[in-house]
Amino acid sequence: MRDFTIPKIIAGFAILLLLIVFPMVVSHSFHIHVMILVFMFAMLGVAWNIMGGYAGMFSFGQAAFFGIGAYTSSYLSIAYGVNPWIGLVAGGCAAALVAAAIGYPCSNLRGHYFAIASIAFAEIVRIVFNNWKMVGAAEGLSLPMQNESFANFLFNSSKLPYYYIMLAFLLVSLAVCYFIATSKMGYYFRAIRESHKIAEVLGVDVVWYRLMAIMISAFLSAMAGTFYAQYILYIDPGSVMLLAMSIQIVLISMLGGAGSIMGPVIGAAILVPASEYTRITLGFKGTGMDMLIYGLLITLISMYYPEGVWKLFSRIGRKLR
Amino acid sequence: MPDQLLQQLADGLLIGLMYSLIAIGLTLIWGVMNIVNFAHGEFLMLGMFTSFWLFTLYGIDPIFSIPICFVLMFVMGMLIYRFIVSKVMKGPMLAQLVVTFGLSIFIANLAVYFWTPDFRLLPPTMLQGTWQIGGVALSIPKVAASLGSVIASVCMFFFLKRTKTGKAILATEMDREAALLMGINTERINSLSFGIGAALVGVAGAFLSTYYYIYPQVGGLFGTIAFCVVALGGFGSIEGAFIAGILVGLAQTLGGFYFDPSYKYAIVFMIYLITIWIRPQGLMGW
Amino acid sequence: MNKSVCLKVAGLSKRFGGLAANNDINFSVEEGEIVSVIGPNGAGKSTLFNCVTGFYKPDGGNVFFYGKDITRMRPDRVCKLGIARTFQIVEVITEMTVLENVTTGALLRYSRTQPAMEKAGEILTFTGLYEKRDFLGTDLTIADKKRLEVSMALATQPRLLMLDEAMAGLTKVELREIIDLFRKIRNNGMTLIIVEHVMEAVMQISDRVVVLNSGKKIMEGTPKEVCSDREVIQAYLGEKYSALLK
Amino acid sequence: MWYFLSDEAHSRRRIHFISLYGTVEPFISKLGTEKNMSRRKNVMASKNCTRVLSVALSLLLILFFSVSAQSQQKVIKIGAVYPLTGNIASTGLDCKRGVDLAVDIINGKYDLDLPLAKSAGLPNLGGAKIEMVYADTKGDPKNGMSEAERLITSENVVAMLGAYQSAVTKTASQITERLRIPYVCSDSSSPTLTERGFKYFFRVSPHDDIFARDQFQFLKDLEKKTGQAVHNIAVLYENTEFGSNAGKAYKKYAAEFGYKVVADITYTANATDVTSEVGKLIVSKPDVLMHASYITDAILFTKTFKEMGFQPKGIMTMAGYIEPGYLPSVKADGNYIIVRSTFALDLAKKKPLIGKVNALFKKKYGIDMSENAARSFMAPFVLAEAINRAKSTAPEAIVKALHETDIPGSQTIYPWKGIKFDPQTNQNIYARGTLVQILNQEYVTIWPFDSASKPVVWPFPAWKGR
Repeated sequence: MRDFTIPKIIAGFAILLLLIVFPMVVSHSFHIHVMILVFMFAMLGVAWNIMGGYAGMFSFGQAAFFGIGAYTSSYLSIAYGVNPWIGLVAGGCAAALVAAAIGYPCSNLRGHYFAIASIAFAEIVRIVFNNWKMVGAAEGLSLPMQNESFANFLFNSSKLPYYYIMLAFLLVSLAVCYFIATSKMGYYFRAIRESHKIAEVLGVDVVWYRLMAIMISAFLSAMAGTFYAQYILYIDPGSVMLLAMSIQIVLISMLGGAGSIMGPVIGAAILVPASEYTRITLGFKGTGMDMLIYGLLITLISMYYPEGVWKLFSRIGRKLR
Repeated sequence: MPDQLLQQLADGLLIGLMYSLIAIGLTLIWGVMNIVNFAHGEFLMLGMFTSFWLFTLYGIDPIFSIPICFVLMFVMGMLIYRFIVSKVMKGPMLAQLVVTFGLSIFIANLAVYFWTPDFRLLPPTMLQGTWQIGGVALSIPKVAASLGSVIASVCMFFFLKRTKTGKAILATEMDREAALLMGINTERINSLSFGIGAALVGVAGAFLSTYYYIYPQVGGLFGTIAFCVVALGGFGSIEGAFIAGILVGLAQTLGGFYFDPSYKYAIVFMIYLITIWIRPQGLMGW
Repeated sequence: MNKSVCLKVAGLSKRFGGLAANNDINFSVEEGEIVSVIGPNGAGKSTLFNCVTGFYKPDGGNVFFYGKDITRMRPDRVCKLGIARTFQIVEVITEMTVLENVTTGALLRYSRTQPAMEKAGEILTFTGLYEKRDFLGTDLTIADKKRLEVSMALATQPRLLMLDEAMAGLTKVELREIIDLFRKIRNNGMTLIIVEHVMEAVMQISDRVVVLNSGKKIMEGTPKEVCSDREVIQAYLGEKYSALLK
Repeated sequence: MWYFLSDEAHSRRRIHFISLYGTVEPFISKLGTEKNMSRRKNVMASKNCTRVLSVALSLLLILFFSVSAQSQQKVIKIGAVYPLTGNIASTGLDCKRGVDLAVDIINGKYDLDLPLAKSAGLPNLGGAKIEMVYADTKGDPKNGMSEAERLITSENVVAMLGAYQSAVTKTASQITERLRIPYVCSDSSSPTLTERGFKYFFRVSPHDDIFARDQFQFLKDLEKKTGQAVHNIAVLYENTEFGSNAGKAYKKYAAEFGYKVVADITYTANATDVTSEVGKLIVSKPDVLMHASYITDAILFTKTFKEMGFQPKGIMTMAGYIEPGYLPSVKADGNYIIVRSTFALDLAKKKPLIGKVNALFKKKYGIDMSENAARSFMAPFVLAEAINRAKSTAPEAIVKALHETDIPGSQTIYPWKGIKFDPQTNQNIYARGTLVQILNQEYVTIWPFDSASKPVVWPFPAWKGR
């Protein structure tokens, strides 16, 4: 899978440099907020891609792992004063455990069946958290405004630290995805995506690798959840575990190009700003115009660019070469 | 206490049959084209609005507007298939899943744009009031809806099993290539099934509008539950969807009454997951 | 017995509802041998394959591989032990290149992709597909796909290779090539079990032939013995014709 | 710089589409010049290319960016966040109507006994006009936060109001507290909002705790006046931020006033069917039902109560039952249900101001003023009056003025003594709820008895009788 030729690496670093410089140049904190959302959804897209794009497990319940990550770290820091960075890891493990609990029974489900099962699973998690008094049920949890510091993973004077942390998280998940894609696991995931039969004949323990796919994906999604909790300082089931968020994550990966490393990042870079800015310019008239355009955009893209934008670039790239 | 049990069973059956009516259309589309129609909830909403406008503008009672709903939604379903869904059939599975999501967001917000997000409810129509049968109160519109559901299921069952086109649909459902070899124009079958599927859920919408409030986002939860009913019943099987609908309705009311109302839908989804774990192809699927 | 028994099938039976696809089948295969399994359609050949490789759970009897009981084992474990197989309807990974397909197979024995890829390269040169290594699975002809499937099986470095109608639908030239390939594989010390309908290929290449008919083993022996056996001819050509042959 | 004037007929506000040319150009040329500093010769060439590039870029981005670069010195911008799309959109739009009417009255000259009604704009600030900048939260706390931040940092509003949903107000007010911008809320009723010790957050309307206490106070007054005692209470609420807080308040005051809670039921909001909940209610045989829900479930429960013949002595409710969409949907089935409210049209007999304001509302929107619109109506007045008194838009000055706010009850459209904020919690101490009963499809004030326009119909007549 040696598609990383030299020009691509240079382009990658150039973009990275631009991203690092961006917040210093643009002063409006709203644009930084949008970029943070882009990074967060890109990370969620990459996490989904490991499971959906590579292993062919189309999960429509990613928000459940995101929510579990957010709730675990928040609850630990509120009730037991656990440092959010430890909460981050705890949240990841909790989400991975829950992922295994649901992954195992659904290990033989494929395609649509798996998608619907993941929706049902995520709805159960949302309903349970919605009624679980210990974690604030429907009222949600608000994190106390402790003193600002990197150790507490809390900054309220400016968004810059959040921006760079989220960028770092995204790079970590891209590294994990790259490592998986080019390693034994990546090959086995793609064999499983093709068909369980072929994978089994080649000696792949399908159940184990599917579990690995869903657990890694859950861990990374939970990390993004913890970041969200530390960034927004208030979480409730309605904002971190909704089916609409899971769908947006799937759209991002599909629009960008499922099954490619950079696909979800491109998808997030297009979809998140589009929905944020259309909401500002058209949203406040209350005619739902922005969502109308959003829905139309999704339908047209899945009709005309089903493999996603990234594959489009690489196909053009291949033609030029 | 016992009459409450009867009441819950009755209402469970009534809401269950409504789920069946919604699910039959979905299972047809899913079975024939192996496409999950995530816009099914929005089709339901369109059916409700159609019967609402037919009543408020032309004074046609929802019961009489059902055939009109059927035809209108049938045509809409065919159009949607031809211009949108057919383009995605050959694409990757992910695109098939996502295109109907885009459609559902588009349709819901089109309704918001034209009919404002306000809540509407049909004033008491010809069918209203409740029957008191031995301590059990049955609301007449719900009973009518259940009858409609039974009739629709029976008609669909015989249509598929007895008529020529019905058999063609079943053949396409089982093996598309074989059906092609047998000279079945699968493209026509696809648009036909999409049309019938949309029409059926349009009829469900017409019945539902007699006792439930109408607003653009009403399709959401009904749609999600319909997916579980279809997957529980087994894809493409009308009888499966019918039985699974009733099971889900009963699980919801009894679970809510005896266990805890706020976990109502969690129970429904849990039953679905357990069944799928034991029998991945659902109750009646192959 | 100078050579150890590679595979022993003892009393294997498998029913699908009323139909006894396999009924009390016994036979064994020595190391380094080529055994063919022949019989009319529906004789239970593929079922036998699937029971041995764990895709079906047999209803009765046992399967031993070098003495180890693998009757109830999952397909991927069976493959790890050293039994590789191909399918009647050829199955390759369409979204991967030929090289990647074979590398996936090789990864069973390696932890890192680099050595696995080198091994895959060797196997592709051995099976003559090296020039087409960058082709996508979908862009291959049937013959190449079958050859790719065999290469993927070989990549898992098995000790027993089971081929399910690997020669069906090939032209004369392709047939000869694939027979040479099988002979080359056998000379490397591999044991082969072939399910086949193409009689002249079976007769040329196999050391012993097992004949199945409606789930039962009706005959076992060298190709010459099997050809002249009345019951085999009757099974294939039906009573009317076999009477003419007398 | 371009001004792109939108010609939307009904929206008087101009939408400022400012070409990003202004902000992007330096960004690009600075980059350009830095790189080519050493090679003086082709700096000119790169200058032209960056100019062409930035024009193209700004034309592309004009669709996406709406940054109002320059505010007229005569306009005071106030931010407002409401759920203008999504499930609660109809209620969000209703609040917006109330706020828009208030701003019209402040900016224009109206012969109304309301603060700053008679003068055009804010006299102490040279007649400066109030301009509302709206943002759509879609009912999501995340959007509430990001929109609040956007309005403050890029639209540079001097104060904020809104949100209707308590969860969204909670996150939005976290931002205004951090950026030290006053936030006057008059439509979110969760008690926790004013218990966080925020310095910049003020609430005009009563919160659910007060409403709950009022409902039990009504039961006590009813017992004293008519001798009809009540013992068992059933508490029913949806599992949302609003619902669970209201439920807690109900249970707290039920114990305080000595009533027995026979049923404590939470249910999933926006349900497809509520027969199991009503079944549980029937089995618990309560004298009075206390129900807190938004409009969708209010409609569904009303119909199911009728269907299953649920027959308590009284049904007392919150929120959903007084939203504008409720009565037109349920019509006669809503009769005799008691709802907490801060505004009722029938008070116009005792307070002509209400009638006049409602007439203005009807002229502008064609429908009567609803309770939501009325609740949101007051916030702009409180803010404008405070800014006017502070003679400046500096946040600290506005907050000081808000602490000294003392608007008499006569200058409000509510049956309160007035508006004065508690120094610690910034909650309006005079805010009290009233109880209205739906009598032949109209909201009629029935409690407190002294300001009631009709005696309460108690107990709840049988469904069949109607």
